[in-house]
Amino acid sequence: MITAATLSGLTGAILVGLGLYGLIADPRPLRKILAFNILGSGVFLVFGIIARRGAAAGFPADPVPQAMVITGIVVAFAASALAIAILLRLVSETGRASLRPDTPGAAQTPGD
Amino acid sequence: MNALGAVDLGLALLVLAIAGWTIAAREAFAAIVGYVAYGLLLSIVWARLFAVDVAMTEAAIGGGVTGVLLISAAARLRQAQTAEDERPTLPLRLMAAALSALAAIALGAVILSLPEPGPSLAPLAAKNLAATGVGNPITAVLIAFRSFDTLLEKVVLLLAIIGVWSLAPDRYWGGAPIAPRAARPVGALTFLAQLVAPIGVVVGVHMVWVGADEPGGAFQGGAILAAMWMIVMMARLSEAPPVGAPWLRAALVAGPAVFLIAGASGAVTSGAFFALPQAFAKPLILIIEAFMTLSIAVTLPMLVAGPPRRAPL
Amino acid sequence: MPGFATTTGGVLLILAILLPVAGLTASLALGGRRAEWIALTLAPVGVLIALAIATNVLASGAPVVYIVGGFAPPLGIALRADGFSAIMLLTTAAIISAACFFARSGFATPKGEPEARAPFTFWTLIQGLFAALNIVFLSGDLFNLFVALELLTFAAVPIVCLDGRPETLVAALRYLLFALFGSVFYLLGVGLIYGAYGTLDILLLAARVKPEPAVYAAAGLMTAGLLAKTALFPLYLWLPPAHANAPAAGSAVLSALVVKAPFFLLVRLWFDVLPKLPSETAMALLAALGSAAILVGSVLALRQQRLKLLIAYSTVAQIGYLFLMFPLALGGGAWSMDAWIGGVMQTLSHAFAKAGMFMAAGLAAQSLGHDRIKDLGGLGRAMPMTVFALGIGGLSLMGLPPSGGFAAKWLLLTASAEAGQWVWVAVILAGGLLAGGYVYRILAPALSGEPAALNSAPARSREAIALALTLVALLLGFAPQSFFSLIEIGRLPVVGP
Amino acid sequence: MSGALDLFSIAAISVGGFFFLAGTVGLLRFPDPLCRLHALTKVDNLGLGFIVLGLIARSDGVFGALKLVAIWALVQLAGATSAQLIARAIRRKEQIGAKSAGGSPAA
Amino acid sequence: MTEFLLAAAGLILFTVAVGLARVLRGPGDADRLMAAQLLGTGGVAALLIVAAATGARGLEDVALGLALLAAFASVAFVNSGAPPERDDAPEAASK
Repeated sequence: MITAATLSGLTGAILVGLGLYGLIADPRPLRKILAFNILGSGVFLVFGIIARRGAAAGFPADPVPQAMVITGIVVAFAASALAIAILLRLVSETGRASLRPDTPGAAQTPGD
Repeated sequence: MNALGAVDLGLALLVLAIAGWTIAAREAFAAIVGYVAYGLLLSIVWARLFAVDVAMTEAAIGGGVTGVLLISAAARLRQAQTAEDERPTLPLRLMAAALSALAAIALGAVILSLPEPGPSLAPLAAKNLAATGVGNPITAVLIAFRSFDTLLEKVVLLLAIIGVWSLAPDRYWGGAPIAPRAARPVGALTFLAQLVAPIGVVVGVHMVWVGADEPGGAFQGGAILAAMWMIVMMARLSEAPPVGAPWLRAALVAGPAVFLIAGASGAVTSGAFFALPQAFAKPLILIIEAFMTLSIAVTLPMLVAGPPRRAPL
Repeated sequence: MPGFATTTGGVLLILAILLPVAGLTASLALGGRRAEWIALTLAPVGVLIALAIATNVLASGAPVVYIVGGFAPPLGIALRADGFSAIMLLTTAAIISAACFFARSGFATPKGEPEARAPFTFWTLIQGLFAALNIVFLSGDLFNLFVALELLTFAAVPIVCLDGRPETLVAALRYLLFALFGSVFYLLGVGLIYGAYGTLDILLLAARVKPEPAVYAAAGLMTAGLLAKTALFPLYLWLPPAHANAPAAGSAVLSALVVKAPFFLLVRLWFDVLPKLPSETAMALLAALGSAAILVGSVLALRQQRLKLLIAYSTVAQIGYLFLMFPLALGGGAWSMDAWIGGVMQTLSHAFAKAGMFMAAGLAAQSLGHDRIKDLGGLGRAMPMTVFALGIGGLSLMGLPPSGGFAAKWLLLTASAEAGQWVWVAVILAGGLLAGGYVYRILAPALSGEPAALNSAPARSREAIALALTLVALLLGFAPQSFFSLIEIGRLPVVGP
Repeated sequence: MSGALDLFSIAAISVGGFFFLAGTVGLLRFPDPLCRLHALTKVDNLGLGFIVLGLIARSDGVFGALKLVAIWALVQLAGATSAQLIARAIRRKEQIGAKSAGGSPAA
Repeated sequence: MTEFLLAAAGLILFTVAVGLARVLRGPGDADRLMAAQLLGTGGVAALLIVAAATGARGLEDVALGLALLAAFASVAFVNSGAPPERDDAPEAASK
């Protein structure tokens, strides 16, 4: 019998696969950030099923992994915000949204 | 299979379909609409996993705030030359697909192999709940048992905001960001913001207040408040403050600072950093939550607003 | 069950973390000149705390423990400092302090001036790095370590693109994506471990872990994630542009310390959490990747045209050595202690040597206005102290006596020979020769020719800081016995599967 | 007593469900965007409205009922606003399209 | 009764899921947006029904949150249709 929790766990596993594919195969930075978010939510769902299986002591789920997911969601959002800020600056400097490291012109010497 | 099982199965398939769409869609906007719908569905899944606190967080942050962040980024990227031409070759994509499929299958198999019922800290959490004076075990984990994690996670948000700001050109430092907003004031939008924002503030504060005993808490309430500030800015009823504004800085650090002070006072009163004296545990937790809510409500919209884009006045 | 009460000196552990956290918070709130002063005050205090922790560990001969919030694991979080932690804390505090004082002239906010972007970012984030590194070395909880890794990423990435040039932005974005990918994989592994055992405390796990599917999967995921973050071959592509483009003080901290944090966690994972897992194949694989990193990194370093890029590629190679310790130290053979000390010694000597070399390279670049290797002629006459620092650091990278790098590589070499694993012997020797090649490529032009014309003379104090760091790498070769006993404290007895 | 209430709930929720169905069909089948938008607003006010009505009959206490009504009202507000905004966006796009095609802007 | 409620929730979810075909088909962003909006309303409805059926605490609050944020994405989308604002744009446009 597949329970709701197991189902979500398997959903999480497939989401991890989907996110991983997007992260590897899509060159567009914004889409990589999206894929990272999908990958992350898949991982959180795995925590969700683990919490649900830990239902005990009158709690419908183990609160510890659930609290970790809340922490994780906030951190993932902050990561997306930082990545997008870098991306937008890159676009405003070069007009290109690309991770290709080819540098236009000779690299200058960085000062410090 | 009963009706509930059918709902769950349908939900799972739906989540997967929309996630697949988000990854596969050609256009960025199409993918992001998919992602917003995905966040929404996910919060229903979380509700079904008896994780109401997570569902609230996911609804507000996963779908809502992240959605706005992505949408406004996509709008600003429209003019940019994309990396479309760098699309990897078919064999490479097939290899990536095979790798991802393998990872998903292996992970699925491992998840099925986990013990059922699983090991759990729920009994231990239940036993120690009394010491915290709160009734919501998630709040107890976040603010008492693993408060150290929670403090550090607030510091992550601070570092993120410093990082985002650091991407401004030098001449704009001290100036204000431009939050995503309408090109000019629109009647309908103004009306919506004026009506929804006060209700949202009440709901957000309510979520924090009941969060001690019922589902809810600083993150959920703070995220709702953040969303309300964003709606107000979208309607052009308010503007993002300059990054040097003292009140802004104070609001950003209020949560971690109060948390740190409370943690340090625990060392004096209860013999360990972050220990809460049993008699005052609940009021202390509420105070910490209140300041954390403030910080979250200010930090999230500022992260969405991005680096300063105007010269200081 | 050992270690579930706060020990004497335990409070130092939480102070080591909370002081930089408080400093960062205050710096963000107050801004400007005050951020700089807070950072410059708290970094040396951090050195004192690290010294006190090391003294405590050495005096008691056992790990120092602190239970955060009075809730013992598995519900709460414990901080734990063994000998390796203590020595890493000390290294971190010393290098962060050096970087802060080195960065003073570049990131000063003159009196009366308004807050500026780069100084504000640098002074706040360096404290963020300090806090994050200390948590990595102290925390005994796998999820807490996840948050620490995220802190590290968020503090390190903006430093890479502090000057906002397009290539630094690309480097920063690639770095961020790699790091996030690494964190998510690590987190997934953490979830599986929790699902199997219901705790994330390292000591509790060490007692409970059994070889079973969830553990194998978790070990694989966490290792892959951490390898991406530590830039081991073949996941090193993000590192050279990121490290070469940051400001010198930032490069020093990134190369010396930040990539060591995930390595440290790999050691924790395999030596403390999973020692019961049959892992010979996995360990051989790690060492094979390490060997590839040594060879590929060194060859790429040999081909670089820019000094900072060469030093960055040398980091790729030197990280490789760290992974040779896995198959050697984790076997319980007679040579395992040699390999362990060799690995720790490599971590330390590379940290000091590389920090000093990046600072020296930054000084050279600033004074010359470029860092093209072929145009370094006459640098030795013009900036002798800087070139001396590059030379001493290079000595340690090559593994020539009497440096710390020599001690490290010699110990790894003898351990490999004793274990009969001759492949690693060959790799270590080849790596030494290649390192000799790239260090020669720096020194040969630098030491030839008439004194170079400088745009600006370097500050003596900054040259002295760079030189002092590389001298520490050298002096590690003369480390006293108490140093070695410190490294061994708290090492869990290795048991066969 | 409870039987009658249950019956009422079932009826109201069924009607609400029907509106959801009708709205979805409209969204999929109607030829132009503005018609689809019209179908969508029907779901928001009638579909959710009847469901909330059906659930109020089962809710315990005034507070629970009020909460349900508040949720319905919020969705109304959001739906009406976004419908108006989307309609404006569609019209703007049509105008731009008409201009670029060389024709006169649609009234 | 519980069975009926759950069936109704499932049916509504299924219905709006079919509506999601509009996200896939488009053709315009506005159409995609409408489908997402429909999903939001359907989600609120389904959550409320499941809350009534299972008596789980707090689900109404999730629905309340979703209702509060219902217009959020649409507003951002419509706003983003306008040309992006230049950095350092003059203040004249606001207020």
